[in-house]
Amino acid sequence: MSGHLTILPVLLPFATGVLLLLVPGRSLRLQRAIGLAGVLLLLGVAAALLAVSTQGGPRVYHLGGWPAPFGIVLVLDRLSALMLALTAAIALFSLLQAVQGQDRSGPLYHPLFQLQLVGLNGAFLTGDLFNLFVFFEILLIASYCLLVYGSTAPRLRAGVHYVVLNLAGSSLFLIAVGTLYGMTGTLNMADMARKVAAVPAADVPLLHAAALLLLMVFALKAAVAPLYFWLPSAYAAASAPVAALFAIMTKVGVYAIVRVYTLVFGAAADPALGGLATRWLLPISLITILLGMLGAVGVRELRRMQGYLLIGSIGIMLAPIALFSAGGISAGLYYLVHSTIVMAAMFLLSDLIAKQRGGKDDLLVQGPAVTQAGALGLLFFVGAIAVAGLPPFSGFVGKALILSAVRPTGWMPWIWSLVLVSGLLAIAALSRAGIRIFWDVDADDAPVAVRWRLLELGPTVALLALVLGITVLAGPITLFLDAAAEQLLVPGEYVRAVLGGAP
Amino acid sequence: MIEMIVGFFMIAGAAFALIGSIGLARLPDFFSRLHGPTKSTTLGVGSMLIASAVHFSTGPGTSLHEVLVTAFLFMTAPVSAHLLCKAALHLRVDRGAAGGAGSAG
Amino acid sequence: MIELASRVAFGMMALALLLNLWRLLRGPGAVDRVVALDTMYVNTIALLVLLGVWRGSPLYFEAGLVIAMLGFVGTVALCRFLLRGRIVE
Amino acid sequence: MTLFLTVLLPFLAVLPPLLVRRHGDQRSRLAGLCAIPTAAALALVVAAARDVFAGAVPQASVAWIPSLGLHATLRMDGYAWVFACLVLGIGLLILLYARYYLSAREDLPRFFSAIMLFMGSMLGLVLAGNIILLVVFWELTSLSSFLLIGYWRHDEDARAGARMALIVTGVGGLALLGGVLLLGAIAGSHELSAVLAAAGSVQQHPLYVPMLVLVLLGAFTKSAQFPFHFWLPRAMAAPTPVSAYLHSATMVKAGVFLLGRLHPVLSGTPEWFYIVSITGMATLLLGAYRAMFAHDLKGLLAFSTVSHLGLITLLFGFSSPLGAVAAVFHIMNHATFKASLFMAAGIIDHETGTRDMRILNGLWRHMPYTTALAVLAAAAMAGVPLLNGFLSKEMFFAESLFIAEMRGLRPIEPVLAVVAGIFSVAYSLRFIRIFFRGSGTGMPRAPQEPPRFMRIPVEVLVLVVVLVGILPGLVIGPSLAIGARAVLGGDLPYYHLTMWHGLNLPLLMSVIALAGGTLLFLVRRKLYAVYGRVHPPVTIEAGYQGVARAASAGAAWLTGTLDNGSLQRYVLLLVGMALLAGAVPVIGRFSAGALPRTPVDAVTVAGTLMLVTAAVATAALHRHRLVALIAISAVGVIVSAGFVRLAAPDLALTQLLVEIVTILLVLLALDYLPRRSPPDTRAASRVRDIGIAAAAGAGVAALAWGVLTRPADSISRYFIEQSKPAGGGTNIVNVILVDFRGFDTLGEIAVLGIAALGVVLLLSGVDLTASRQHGEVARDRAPLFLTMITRALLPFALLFALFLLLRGHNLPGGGFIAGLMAAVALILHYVASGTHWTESRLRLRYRPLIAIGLLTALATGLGALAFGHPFLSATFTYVDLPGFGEIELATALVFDVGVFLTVVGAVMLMLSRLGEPVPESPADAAFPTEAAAWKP
Amino acid sequence: MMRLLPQPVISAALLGTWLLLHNDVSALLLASGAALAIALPLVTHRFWPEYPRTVRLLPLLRLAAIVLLDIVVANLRMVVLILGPVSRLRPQFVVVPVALREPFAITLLASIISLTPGTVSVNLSGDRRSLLVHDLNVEDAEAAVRRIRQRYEKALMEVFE
Amino acid sequence: MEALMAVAVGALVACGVYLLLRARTYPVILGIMLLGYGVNLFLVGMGRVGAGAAPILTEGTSDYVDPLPHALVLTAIVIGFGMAAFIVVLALRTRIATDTDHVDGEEVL
Ligand code: NA
Ligand code: NA
Repeated sequence: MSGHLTILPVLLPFATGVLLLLVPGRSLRLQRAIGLAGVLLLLGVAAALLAVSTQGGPRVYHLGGWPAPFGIVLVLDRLSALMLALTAAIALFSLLQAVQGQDRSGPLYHPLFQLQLVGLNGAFLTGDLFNLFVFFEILLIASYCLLVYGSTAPRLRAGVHYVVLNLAGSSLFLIAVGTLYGMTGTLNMADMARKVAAVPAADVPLLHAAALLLLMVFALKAAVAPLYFWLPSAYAAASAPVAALFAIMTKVGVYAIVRVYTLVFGAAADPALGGLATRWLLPISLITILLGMLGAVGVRELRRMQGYLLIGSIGIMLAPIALFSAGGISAGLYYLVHSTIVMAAMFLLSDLIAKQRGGKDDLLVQGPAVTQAGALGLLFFVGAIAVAGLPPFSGFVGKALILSAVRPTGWMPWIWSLVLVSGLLAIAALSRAGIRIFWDVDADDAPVAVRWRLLELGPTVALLALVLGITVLAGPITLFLDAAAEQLLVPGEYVRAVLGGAP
Repeated sequence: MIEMIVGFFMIAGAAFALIGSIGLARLPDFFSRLHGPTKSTTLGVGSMLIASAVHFSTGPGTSLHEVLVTAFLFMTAPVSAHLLCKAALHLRVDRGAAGGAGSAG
Repeated sequence: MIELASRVAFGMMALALLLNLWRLLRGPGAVDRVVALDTMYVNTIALLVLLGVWRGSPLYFEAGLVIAMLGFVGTVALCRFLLRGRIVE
Repeated sequence: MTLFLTVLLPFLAVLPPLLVRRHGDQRSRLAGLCAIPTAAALALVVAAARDVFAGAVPQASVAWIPSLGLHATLRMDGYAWVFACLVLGIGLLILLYARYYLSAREDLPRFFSAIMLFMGSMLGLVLAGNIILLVVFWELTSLSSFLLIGYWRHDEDARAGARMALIVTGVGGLALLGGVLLLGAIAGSHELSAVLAAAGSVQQHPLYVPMLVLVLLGAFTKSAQFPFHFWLPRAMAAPTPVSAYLHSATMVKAGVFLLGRLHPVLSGTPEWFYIVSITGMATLLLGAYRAMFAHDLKGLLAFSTVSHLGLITLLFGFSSPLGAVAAVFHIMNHATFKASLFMAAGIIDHETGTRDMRILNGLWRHMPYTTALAVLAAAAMAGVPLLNGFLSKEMFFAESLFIAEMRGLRPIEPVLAVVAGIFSVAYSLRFIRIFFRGSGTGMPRAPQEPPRFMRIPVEVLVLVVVLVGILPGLVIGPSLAIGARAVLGGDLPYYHLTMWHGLNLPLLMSVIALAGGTLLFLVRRKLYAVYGRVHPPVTIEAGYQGVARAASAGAAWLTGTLDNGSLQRYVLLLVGMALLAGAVPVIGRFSAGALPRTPVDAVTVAGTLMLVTAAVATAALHRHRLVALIAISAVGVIVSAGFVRLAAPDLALTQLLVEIVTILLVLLALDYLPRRSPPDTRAASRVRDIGIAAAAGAGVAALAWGVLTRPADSISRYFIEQSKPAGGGTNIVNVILVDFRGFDTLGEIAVLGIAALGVVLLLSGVDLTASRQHGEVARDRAPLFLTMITRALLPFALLFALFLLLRGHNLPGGGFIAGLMAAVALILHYVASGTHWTESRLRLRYRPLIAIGLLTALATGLGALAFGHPFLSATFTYVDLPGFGEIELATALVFDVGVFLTVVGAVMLMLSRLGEPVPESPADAAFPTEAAAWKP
Repeated sequence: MMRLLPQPVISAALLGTWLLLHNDVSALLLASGAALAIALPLVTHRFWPEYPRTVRLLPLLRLAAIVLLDIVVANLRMVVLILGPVSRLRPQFVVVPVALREPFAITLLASIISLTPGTVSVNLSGDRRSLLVHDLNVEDAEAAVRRIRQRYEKALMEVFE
Repeated sequence: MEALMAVAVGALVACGVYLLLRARTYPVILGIMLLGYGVNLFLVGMGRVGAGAAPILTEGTSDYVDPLPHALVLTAIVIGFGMAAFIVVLALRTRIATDTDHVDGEEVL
């Protein structure tokens, strides 16, 4: 069975999801139990894969037994293992929150949740560009459903934007993949890497265009400027557990950027192709930092603010990644892990807070005292520190890693300025929010009678504990990430693992 | 000889289709225009199918599956025509209601 | 012989389809457009069969059969929409 | 490890206060709870004195993030020891003081928790042996300061002050982070000991100046140096114990602590000299000047603190050994007298109910003992002999003369130093005056001596002030020596700690300052009038406020303008970016390929023409929705025919069927949508959109042209060769779909299934009948001919579907096509005979059908695992059935059956849901909501 | 027998269709076709409750021949009408009384009318007793109605009633 | 032929994009569909459009068109259909919930 471990992250939620479709909707408890069991198992599988990924080179799974590049392959390397583990962890806490009651505002929550995981995990594993498209579509359609879950007007409104933009993005994806297939005659990314490296000069402009179109697709998913506008409304409208799960969704875009532009359009490619991601991605990610953080300062609702902070954090992680140096990728990935966890926590927390503010909800205005101001305030304080990149939490570590990773490059002044300014803006935004919510209390506004049980705070607390965990364990984690980055920057190993034979 | 037959039916089929389409294009009112397509449906497609059946029946084996197209087209085409008539009647009876979008052009 | 005949036939089919499209765009009423669309479907059957004969390939036959069997569904639905405002009740 | 324990101890008391049960008067309990670890930590520090005084530097280190050079290293040299004593010693006194200062009704756990968080952070800061770790603690002190300033959260000033302090010091901390990262990178290590040893290489480095600026930004913001001083007076909204502890004795000292800490490695360059000393001088003067005019008791003390911090900065800026000694000395002295002054101010506020110096009067009558203490401390602040402030100020005067001499005898420094001294004396006198003027009436409350134990901290500090002033060599000498030695990183300069140095220039300066100060005090009323007129209308603080407000408003404007909620804008951006991405690499470099062009024929030309026309018609007529639907259906037919032209029979079949279902779907929806779109509001945007769209079309066309004209070489040859021998089918496309790339297909049917679930989800709980548009409708619901033909057709359509399914592996067809076929045939019954009629006969539950379909496909794939093959490995065999001949059995067919079932289930589910508001089966009904809070 | 073969004519047609779809005849096809011809109506007969009780095959074949012949003839006549001057057309609605009672038979009648170029079944009255027909070129309305009734309706009666 | 193909694809994409930029859900849906046709044709074209038999193995034929794009397009059609179904229903559901079919869920003038 261990030989098939690589495919389990796809099969397990798939089977669980389909099984859940057969469970009558009435037996919600059974659905919850099955769903949670599935995610727990998935977490175990992901942990095992994480361990496996550190042993030797990439592991390749030939679907249908067909040799690459003809069949579809799954490839497990450190990066994909990391993403799988992160996904499973976020999924667990999101689901734990959802089963507190938000899964009952409509049918089918649990199967959709599992199928969402299928899409995510498949995207992280596949070694085939068209198959990546297919998994993107799975995760998108599932995310459409989860986003509009409950069908409230704001969710539907946000849903229309999200769906239309992503459908346009999918068309773009197909055009890009089609062009790449037309030019290289293959879909397997490792094979494509070889073909791209050997492409005649006359074909470079077209490939270049295709590569950039693909970058735009990934940028849209990653919510990078100027393509992030779908995000704040979508995440603000989504139910909290869904928004928390979505914290991983933008990372699919980031992942795809890292994967494709190290492997296919990496150092081995024509110089015009090899450096294109840096040329485009760096300025864009810097603008993303600025606009995201300014957005956080400018908005008047807590949930939207988290959305903007998330956008800013995407810029922060992409800026070092865009250098495609080992240190940059490693630092960017650390920030990715940090941002995903802490933003998931903040989405959950924002909802917990807003629901204790009655009609004021998440509006950043004077309102009633938050019913459990002590506990929620403490959690908010911790989360805000982490988000803003202040010590002692992982945001600080991540920013420090980024700053020191980009130091030897000419981009340093820009990246440093923006990363540091992002901290200022985040502090400004979050302190304003915290003060408005927890300190600026209208004594005439009666507190609402909503009190959270410990269980309902649990996932948030656990996610913040995880933030602490990745801070304390930053040493081993950065070692792992350094190795992951090295692995990414030597794509020959990946190519050999997939295609076999000499490079 | 076979080729002649095939060629003849090909052209006949296309001609009937064309004539039907001309009828659809040039006749003055809806109900009159509706008669055009029946030509395409019947002899247009029919002749073409004969051409096909003859063509694919040369050599080993015979080809008769063309009959199916005719059979099913004969089942379904009148239903289309019938519903179109009903719709036309309806729209003419009360313009502006359900026909609001319909009368646009 | 077949080559020549098919050329002529193709030309006539093309013209027929163009005329259908003309009626589809010209209207004037919705029903006129629907008739045009319906006729296009039917003429497409003829075109597919013609193409099959010309290429000597039976592979396109089923496409024609699909239209013959289910091509009217679109027309039915459109008419029903015009008649009743909704197609399923 | 003792070091770790020392730092850990205060942190241990962070959470317990929050967990203490809240009833009764908790003050003693909480203060005691916090005092225990504080005292223990202090004991540990004191116990370390022997080693430290002997010149040892205890150090402990644990690896944390090696790749970052961040280790949890603690290190206690003399400088750190001195500060640790200050932090813990004054901390202990503050705890005692706060026990009496705070009211029992307040939210005390929060206060004590934050105080202990601060204490631990500050202790960590001073003991940090790794400069990144130092930043960690640095920012933690800012955060705890934020919590403490905003402790009285109902007070608008407290909230604003807290936020301002956090932003200013927090930003400084970020700059500092940048600075120390650079410093560490230059020095080759972030370990303090290594950094301190790398002075030479650091100062030569091209990045020295940026690094210095970043580090100094951190230090200056923290220590409220000009032009970042304004946050400190605002921080006075905090409870007085906080002001005494954080905002005079310790936290604000972190900046100057850092100047001293990095003195060996950073100082001595012209950049250091000018930036640090000018900043220090400006702050010194500004603070003193502003203190002169403050009417709030704590405000006066705050500006005085600013001024004294400027003094210390200036001393470090001098870069001279003696300057450093003086700086360290003044840090210690200021901490003691200023903390005691704040405590006294707190007592006064506490007792009288006001801090307004215009109201306070005659306090000595009611609280003579407190008056004595306060006056002594204020005298130290003024630099009166016999008190510690005099000594360090004397050193400062001496050093200013020395520096002036070094720089060529232009006495700028000494003159300015004396000016500052004059102001300092004057504002100290203003402070003292409140005790003695007037009769002690007219204040909100009649004051009396505070509780006994509240005075003890003041007494202790004032005792130190006096003892140091009289017996400096004995009391403070050794501590100063070890502290200063660490700052200098080597030998101490010669200095003599004594009250009396004989008649010299510094003494003269002191005398001038005292006399001048007294004079200034006497003419203060005239100065107030002048001040009122000349005080700049735009202060730095107002500038900060203005910038902050503008930034906030600007951010809100920018965000609102960019993110205006308009999808059209977002799509435009996406298309625009794609255009850019597609065009930039190609423009000027585009070349068509060498592939010989394929000849065209009349039908293809006509077809293309029709396609273009129909597409344009769809776009042009989109406002007439039904017409646009008919036009787009024509596009669909033409595309299907196009697939035939391109020799893609499977695609043609699929497209035709999808087309039919799509018409049904859109018509179903159109019932609930307006039949027409309103006109576009602006012609200009329509023209722009046409331009963008044309460009996009041209771009894709060019891309297509570029690829189409190039020779191809693809992996497809393998599929053509292996389809039959390895895949067991002659329909290569189908073999690819169910075998070579079956994983894609599994994903694809999953998408379809999920989409159907999404439709269920969207339509659950909505009453479609209520929402549909009502118009005049024809009476005939189920036209006879339609129903008859539909019913007669069904078995044949299903037979055809099965035919296509079974042969799909070898000829055009397959699960998807067959599934659509069957679904359309069934849906037709919904159209012809109605939902009720159909569903009473068709007892299919679509959702389980989807599940079974997906499971079938999944199980087919999993079957291979049992035989040790990878997921989705297919197999086939030929069986000879006697009398019937050879037939092929392939697992691919089972997989395709899964596809078939999923497609039927999904399509039926979607379309049937849209048709009629079927009474929801309990399974699909929304669950009753338990908690009202979860209501969306 | 009825249980196994609820709609025998359909079953026969299905078998025929199966063979035609494959465009081939073999033992395997006959067997599988027979199986499907039995199985499918078992599933689908519920959807056709008004399945005609009696269907006489010989009259049916005769009718089919007549109709096919008429279609060819009518087509040729129509060529002149469509391509000729529009002003010569005399389109008219005519009402055809319907004596048939079997719903499927009425449907077939209407279909035959529509399939014959020149006439289209427009509407069936609510009581199913008269059929509105549009005739592209009417010279004698009564003759047209008579022709339909005698040539098709009678034949249909023989088949179904 | 290559040029015709490019023109067809370009026209479909252009019309699709134009409709995608409209303010009402219905034209946007049509735009997505047109875009889908364009993209699918584009993908088929990536196997080139020269002569070649349909990719069904037949005795005596060796020159087949590239089958892989056909498989990809089939997948794309199915996915596109699922997506279209979803957005159609989303559009009508949003109309019901917000009382407008403006893509922004509120009447913007
Ligand atoms: Na959200
Ligand atoms: Na996200």
